[in-house]
Amino acid sequence: MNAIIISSVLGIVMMFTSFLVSNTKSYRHIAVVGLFLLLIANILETHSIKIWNVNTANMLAFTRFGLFFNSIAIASTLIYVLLTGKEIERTGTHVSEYFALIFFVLCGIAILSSYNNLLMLFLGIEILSIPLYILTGSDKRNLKSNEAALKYFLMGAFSTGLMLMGIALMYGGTGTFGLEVNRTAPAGTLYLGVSFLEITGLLFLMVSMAFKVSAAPFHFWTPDVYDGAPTVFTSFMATIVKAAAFIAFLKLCQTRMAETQGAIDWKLLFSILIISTLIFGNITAIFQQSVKRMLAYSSIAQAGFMLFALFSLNDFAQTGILLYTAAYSLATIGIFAVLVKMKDYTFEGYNGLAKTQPVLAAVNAVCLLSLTGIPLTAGFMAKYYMLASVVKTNTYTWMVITGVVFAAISAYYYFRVIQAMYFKNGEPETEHVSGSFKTGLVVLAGIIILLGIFPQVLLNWFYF
Amino acid sequence: MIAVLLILIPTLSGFISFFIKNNQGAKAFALLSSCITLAVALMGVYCSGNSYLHYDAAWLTDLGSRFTLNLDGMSKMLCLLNAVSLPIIISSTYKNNYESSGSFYGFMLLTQTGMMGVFLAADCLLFYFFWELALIPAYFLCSKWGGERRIAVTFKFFIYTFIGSLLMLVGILFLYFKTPDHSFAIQSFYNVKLSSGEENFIFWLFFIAFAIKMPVFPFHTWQPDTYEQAPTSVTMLLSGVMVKMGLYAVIRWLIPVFPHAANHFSNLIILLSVIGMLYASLIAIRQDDLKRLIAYSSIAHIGLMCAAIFASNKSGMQGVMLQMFNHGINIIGLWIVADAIEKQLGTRKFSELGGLAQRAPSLAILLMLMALANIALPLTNAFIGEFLMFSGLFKYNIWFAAAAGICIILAAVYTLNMVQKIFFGNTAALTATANDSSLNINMALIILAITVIVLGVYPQPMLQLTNDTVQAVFAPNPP
Amino acid sequence: MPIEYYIALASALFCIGVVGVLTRRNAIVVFMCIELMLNAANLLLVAFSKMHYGIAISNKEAATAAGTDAQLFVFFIMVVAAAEVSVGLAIIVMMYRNVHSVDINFLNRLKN
Amino acid sequence: MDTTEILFWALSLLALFSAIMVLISKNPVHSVLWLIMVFFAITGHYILLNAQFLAIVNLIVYAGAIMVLFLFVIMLMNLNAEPEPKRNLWMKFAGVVSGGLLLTVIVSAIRTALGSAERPGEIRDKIAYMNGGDIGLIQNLGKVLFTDYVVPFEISSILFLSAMVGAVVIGKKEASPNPSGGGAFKEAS
Amino acid sequence: MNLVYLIPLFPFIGFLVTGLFRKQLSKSLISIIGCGTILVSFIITVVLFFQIKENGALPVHALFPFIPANDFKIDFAFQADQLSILFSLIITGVGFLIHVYSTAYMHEEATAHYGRYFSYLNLFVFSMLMLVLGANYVIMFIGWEGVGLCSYLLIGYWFKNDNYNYAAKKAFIMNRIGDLGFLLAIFWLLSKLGTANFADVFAHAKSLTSFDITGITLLLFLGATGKSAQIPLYTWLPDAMAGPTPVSALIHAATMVTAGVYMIARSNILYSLSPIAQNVVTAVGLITALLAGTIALYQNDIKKVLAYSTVSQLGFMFIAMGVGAYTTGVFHVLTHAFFKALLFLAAGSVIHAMSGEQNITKMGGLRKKIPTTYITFLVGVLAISGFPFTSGFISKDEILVAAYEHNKIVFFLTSFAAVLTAVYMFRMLFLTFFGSFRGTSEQEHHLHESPSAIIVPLIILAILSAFGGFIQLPDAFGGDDFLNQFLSPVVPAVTHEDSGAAMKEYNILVATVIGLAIIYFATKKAFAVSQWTDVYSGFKKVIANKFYVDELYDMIVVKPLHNLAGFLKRVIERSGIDGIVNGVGSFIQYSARQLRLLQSGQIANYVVFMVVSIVVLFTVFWNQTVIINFLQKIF
Repeated sequence: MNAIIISSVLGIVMMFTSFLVSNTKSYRHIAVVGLFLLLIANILETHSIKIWNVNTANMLAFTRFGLFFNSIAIASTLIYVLLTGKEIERTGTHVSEYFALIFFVLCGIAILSSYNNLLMLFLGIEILSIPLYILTGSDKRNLKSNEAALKYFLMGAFSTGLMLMGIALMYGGTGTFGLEVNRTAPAGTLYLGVSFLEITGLLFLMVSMAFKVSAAPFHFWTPDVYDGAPTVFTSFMATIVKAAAFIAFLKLCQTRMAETQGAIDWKLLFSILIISTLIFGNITAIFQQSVKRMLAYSSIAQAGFMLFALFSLNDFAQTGILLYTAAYSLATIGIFAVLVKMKDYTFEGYNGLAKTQPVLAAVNAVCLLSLTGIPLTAGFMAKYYMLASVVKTNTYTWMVITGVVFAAISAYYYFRVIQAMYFKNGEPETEHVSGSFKTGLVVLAGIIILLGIFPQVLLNWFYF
Repeated sequence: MIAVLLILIPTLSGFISFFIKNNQGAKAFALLSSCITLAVALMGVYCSGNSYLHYDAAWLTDLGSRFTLNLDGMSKMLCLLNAVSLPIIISSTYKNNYESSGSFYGFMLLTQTGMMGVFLAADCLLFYFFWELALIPAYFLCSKWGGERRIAVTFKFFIYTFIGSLLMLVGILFLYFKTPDHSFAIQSFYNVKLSSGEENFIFWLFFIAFAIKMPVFPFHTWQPDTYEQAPTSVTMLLSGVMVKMGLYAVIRWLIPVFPHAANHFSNLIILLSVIGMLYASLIAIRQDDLKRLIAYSSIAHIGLMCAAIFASNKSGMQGVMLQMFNHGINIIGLWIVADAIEKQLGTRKFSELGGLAQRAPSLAILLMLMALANIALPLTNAFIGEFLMFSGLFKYNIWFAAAAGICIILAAVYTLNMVQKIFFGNTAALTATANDSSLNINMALIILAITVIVLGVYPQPMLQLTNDTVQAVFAPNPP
Repeated sequence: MPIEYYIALASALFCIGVVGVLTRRNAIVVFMCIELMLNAANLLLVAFSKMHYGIAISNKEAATAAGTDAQLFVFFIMVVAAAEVSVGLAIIVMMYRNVHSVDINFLNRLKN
Repeated sequence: MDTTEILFWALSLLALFSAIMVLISKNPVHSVLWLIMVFFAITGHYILLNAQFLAIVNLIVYAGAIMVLFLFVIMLMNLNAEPEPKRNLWMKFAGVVSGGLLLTVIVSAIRTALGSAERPGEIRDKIAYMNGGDIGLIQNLGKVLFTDYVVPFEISSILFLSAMVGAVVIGKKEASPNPSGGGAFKEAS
Repeated sequence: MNLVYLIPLFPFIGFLVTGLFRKQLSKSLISIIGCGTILVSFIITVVLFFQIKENGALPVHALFPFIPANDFKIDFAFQADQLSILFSLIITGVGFLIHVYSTAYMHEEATAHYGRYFSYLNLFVFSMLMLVLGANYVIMFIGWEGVGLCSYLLIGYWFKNDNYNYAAKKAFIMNRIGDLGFLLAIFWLLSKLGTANFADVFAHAKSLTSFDITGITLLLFLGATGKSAQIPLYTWLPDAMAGPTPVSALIHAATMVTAGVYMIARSNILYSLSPIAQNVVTAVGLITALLAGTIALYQNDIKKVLAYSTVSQLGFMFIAMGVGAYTTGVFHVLTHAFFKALLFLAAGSVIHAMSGEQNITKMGGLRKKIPTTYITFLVGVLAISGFPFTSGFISKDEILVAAYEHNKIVFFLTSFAAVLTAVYMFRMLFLTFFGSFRGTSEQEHHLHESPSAIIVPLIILAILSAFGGFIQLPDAFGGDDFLNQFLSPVVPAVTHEDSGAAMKEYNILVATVIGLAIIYFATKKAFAVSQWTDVYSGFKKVIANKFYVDELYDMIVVKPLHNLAGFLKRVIERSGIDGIVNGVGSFIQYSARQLRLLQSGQIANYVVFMVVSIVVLFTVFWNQTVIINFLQKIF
């Protein structure tokens, strides 16, 4: 609850700073301080120190897992703001509002990580989405930004419709919005022991969540929106927000879906989602000319891997998805942080970056290697957990093998950037790169490698 | 202690090397550090005792993995090969100036680390880590300092091996969940009980990874291109040491873990290997490019080693062990010559060479020696290895041995072709003004040549060194 | 009324909304169709609310609150819809300002 | 057929008809009006179901506020004069077919949930309680809303806040043109 | 004290010193080292020879374990017994003479090349000694391959000439084919008996099945055909004449090519157990003797004639081996070493005198110009033709007797081959030394007798050729059958079944005298200089072109392999395997291009996809059991 309240308060504070503080530069610092406080508050709650004692009437259930994910999300946001805060200021005139919206998104994330009721899921998703519609369209003069915002909004609203239909049907089947359903007293003759309306509703809900996590074939919005949105916000959307959607989806899978597994083979449906996501994400990414758009497809491809956790739903999945979200978010934030400094977003724009900006190139390479899943980077451990979770179920081996084949294919487009940076010659144009930015990047790379070598640091030390 | 040092020294010096801006300094530093590694490896060969050869530390304990290193005979031998090759490579290419040497030698040392780790790891996950880590610096080396088509070619190499190793990862995970104590320790893997269906399936997941690395026909197509395009010193490292990773892994991880599957598929694999040998030898005959010829020759030799492993008898296995070392030495020698020629004359085409023996007699003699080792002439090291391997293969099946034996003839054909076209005959336009090889190249080649002869006459130390591994592989219950 | 009638009605409205999204090009109309979908869900929720209420009544649970939550959910849906409309219309207006069109196909720079 | 049933059918038909008219009206203003008709019909259903509070809210918020906002925007843009460009026929066909498929799927789901007479499904003979039932009254809802549902209620305020901020950010005219011309945004190709 | 390892050691030292310091040492020093080491070996060999003669074979001397494998142990061991010491004597003795000869013959080479030449030659002697002194098949194989290498190096000694290089390569590769057989035989032995030591193998030979024995012996014989230039692997030897003439004398006449004979003599116990192999050996030897003899009739290159003559004579030896007269075969090796070395060296002297001209049609009348050479050459010709009581007569006579006792047909064919020998040798003699000089005036002007370093070895060899046969003079002529007795501990002595043997010997003696007389006159007429034409036609053309065997091999082995290799390289590798690999890559790229078209940028399309996907998901759900069963079936 700490995170929800403080993040919303911080959002309001940021709204008012625009009136109170005239220097736009200081917004970033305020936001950083706020995020830092938020992180501390959340960690405190992880350690059972609650600032507010709110009776949520079982609407929210603050589990260690959820709170821990909050920490990851907040910490990632902190790193994100530290690295790309300056770029946020350059997006438009409403700088403090952007920060406010980011805090509202964090509030939504905090809700999603701890919801225990479909109503909270719905609200969380909406609180998450609405600020993003705006951030997507925040570059108002830019037609691409406009288009992206419109597409995102319309399709997001459409998926909300699907979600509501699903929730309604689920309610019809079970008579409750809570995730915990008393299944001992069946009403009427059930379909294989489970309410059929609930299954139908869950299917709709699954589609809607698949849309949010951009799992194919519900991913179509992702490339366009990520491409059109201002790059700084793409970075935010593609990482932290997507991770939160996954955590929400995971919870749904662990409760309602796992309980109805007897009547409907969710694993089969998920395997379809996974395979198509891997295919669409990886294959389509290959042909992209713009790194930004490639990263959008890459986020789809990575989602394919994260879906493994939702497929297998065991202890490896649970810890793994935390590691995956952290690894994926950090790496992608790093790549976007470098991307926003580039003047040309095409692969050719990166030609020869290693010569002119060795630090940027090196960190970018580490991030890309992590996304590819090379050992000693966090990305490997993340992929390792995902694969292990599926292997542990001892079924759907073909899916694992398909997965690793696509992981190898993903190297194709990630390594294109590395090839451009290191092996090709060119004069890449970059914005001014400050020393502190470089330091930040190096720290980021350090964290990625640290997590790759000692994933326990994240999973044990921070967790407990 | 020694086990850790073998990994630590190249790692640290590799990272330090990145920050050395001075080209000469980087070279000297890399040479120094590789010599220290060599000294440590030699100590490892002569040391015994668990405290020196075994290292164990908690690492990913939650996952059931530990940082366990172990040096047994085969590891010692391959670590020695790894440690020997780098100083030789660096010294033989000492005159080559690479752009940003610091990074170049840093990557070289890191590659060495990765390969050391593969040879030392006694924990499957750790093994996998190093397996991949050896690849990444090699990728950078080839792509940055390689030939004209380097980017595409190296990427093919990368993706090829990457797919293989990811498949292996799946296999490792499968095995992990089958281990009784959920551990990646080698011992647990040896104890794993599988149904025959599972065993056959996982066997292939592993084998494909190793087959790509070795490479075994038909997974070999990355190799000639990569060897051709990579800078020669990297090619030496790749062909001299890195391909041994595949063979090593088969002996260490595949045969003991999947004895039944290995037995079951041995016919098929040996058949593939033998086909590959003949195939590569025939193609080598038609090569006009020195580097490609050596590459195909290497495929043929590796094919024999692979076949001998799966012949699964002791003499064959001993031969493989010995030959792993010998092949490394010999092929590095050949590459040194290739590099000397290419650096001086700017071509590797036989059609543009000829008569070099008149201009570069010492190079000619040393190449001749290496070429003879390449065709396994008696009293060169390769003879012993091939003799043992063939005898093993013969015991397995006469016809495979006979078919593989044809490669002995074909090897003579292409190797002598090469010698003749480069060194004999009249000088061509390019070679008319060539100079003899420089001192550092000669020194490196002479060291290799002495090794070739000494091991060819007196292979006993090497055979004894690896004997414990051979015995262990064929023990009724693997160690 | 039998609940299946309500489900059928809601589904029909929902599908009409979907078809609208699929066939119309005017962003505002598309958005209206989405609102139609939301309303279908609302109607369904209220019907289910009364269904569960009825079940509770027939189970002789005198002062039951069964079904209240669904009606409140509908309330929240309306809240969210209102918020969404404000943002959505703002986005549409922004687009109209830039391109003087609300055709969703007019802007088609982001593809492939 | 009692009054309730007649009303039900009448309202249902009205809702469906109006919904279809929303779809096929060329003029967006007409669409809005037809949508308001749908909302009225649905409000009628709410009343039939004795969900008084929702009926009122639906009328005021949806039919009143929201639709007026739509109308306002349409008027603002002066869209009513402008005929909508034709979407190509194939697309229309695909839309209708896929919408129809979706409907078929849902209907078949209902049929399964209904089951057959011999093996009755979960919703066979389940009815929406029409006459009476006071859960839809404001007092009941309010009680629950401010006890159990107070957290979501408060949280929805954040939603409104963000929507408000958003509307401001999006809707407000740029005070000065962005100096860097959309700094963080570059053309990709 | 067992000094046997010293025998190969000295040539090896000589190889190292002359090889490594070839640029630093002067020519005379190289000569001294090169010849001296061989001389030392020769002396040791002689000492050992007498030791062995007195005390029997020396014990096997293992220096160190060579290949201590788990399944078998192979020692680096030497064995000096009667057979090997006899061969060592030939090798070091004849070798020494040829070394001495070379100092003069190669004197015009540059110092570095001169040193290279002697190092190769020493290496050859070393390898050859390894071959004969090895106590097991593996050590023998070391020598076996080693001599092949030296042969390669020496044939291609003048490496600037590409034809020579091809000849060298051909020799090596042909040898390798044989070596493969040898190697497989060793593996066979190892796998069946677990040992390759001669002593152990022969002791346990009886325990092998007849299939194994036949297989092993045939494979060994394949090795022998390669090394000893028998059908089908004989074509390299005539080409090998590209090397310097002393090399031809030493390697391609006196020693290396007899390695196959040595090997069979060494393995006589195995061969005796396999009648099939023996018959094969006989047949191959016979056909080779006839074929090579026929080809030699129409060769014009003096060395080529000698080369085919060598092939033919080797055939004789194999006939002897095949019919079980091992000692006789070995004896013919000995005498052949003398007279063939003599002939080659004398031919070398002729070539030297003719300033490098090798075509006998361009010679003639040299009898007067280089008399010493002529006389020694004549001795050689008489010996090889079997002039009574020369060494050649005695050894061939024994072969014929053995053949007669074995099979009459073999005898007659062998006799015919012997006749052929006499014919082509006389032809060469006439063309070279009789008639008038047909070369250029420049050559004529340059004609001179060779220096003493050439002449002395010639004379020594001539004496040996003439009288060397007496060590094994048959009883019938009052000999003491020395060699037969000497070798009997290793090789079963040739015993004649009946008392009629002496009668046969006399018959052969008479027949030989008459035959040679006829041949002499017939040849003189048939190959008179006036009759000679440059262009042959009809069957002669076929013979002159060596029965087109090289072309045949080229057509059925080399070309197809070459084409196959090209096909593999161009089609299978590039389009096939790599094509598949790259094809997968291209397919992915292609699908990338197609898939991205789905991303049309239109919301309605996206939503259609979503809705259809929902329907699909529902369909999957309805049919989940079917799909799962299907999946389980295929995976």
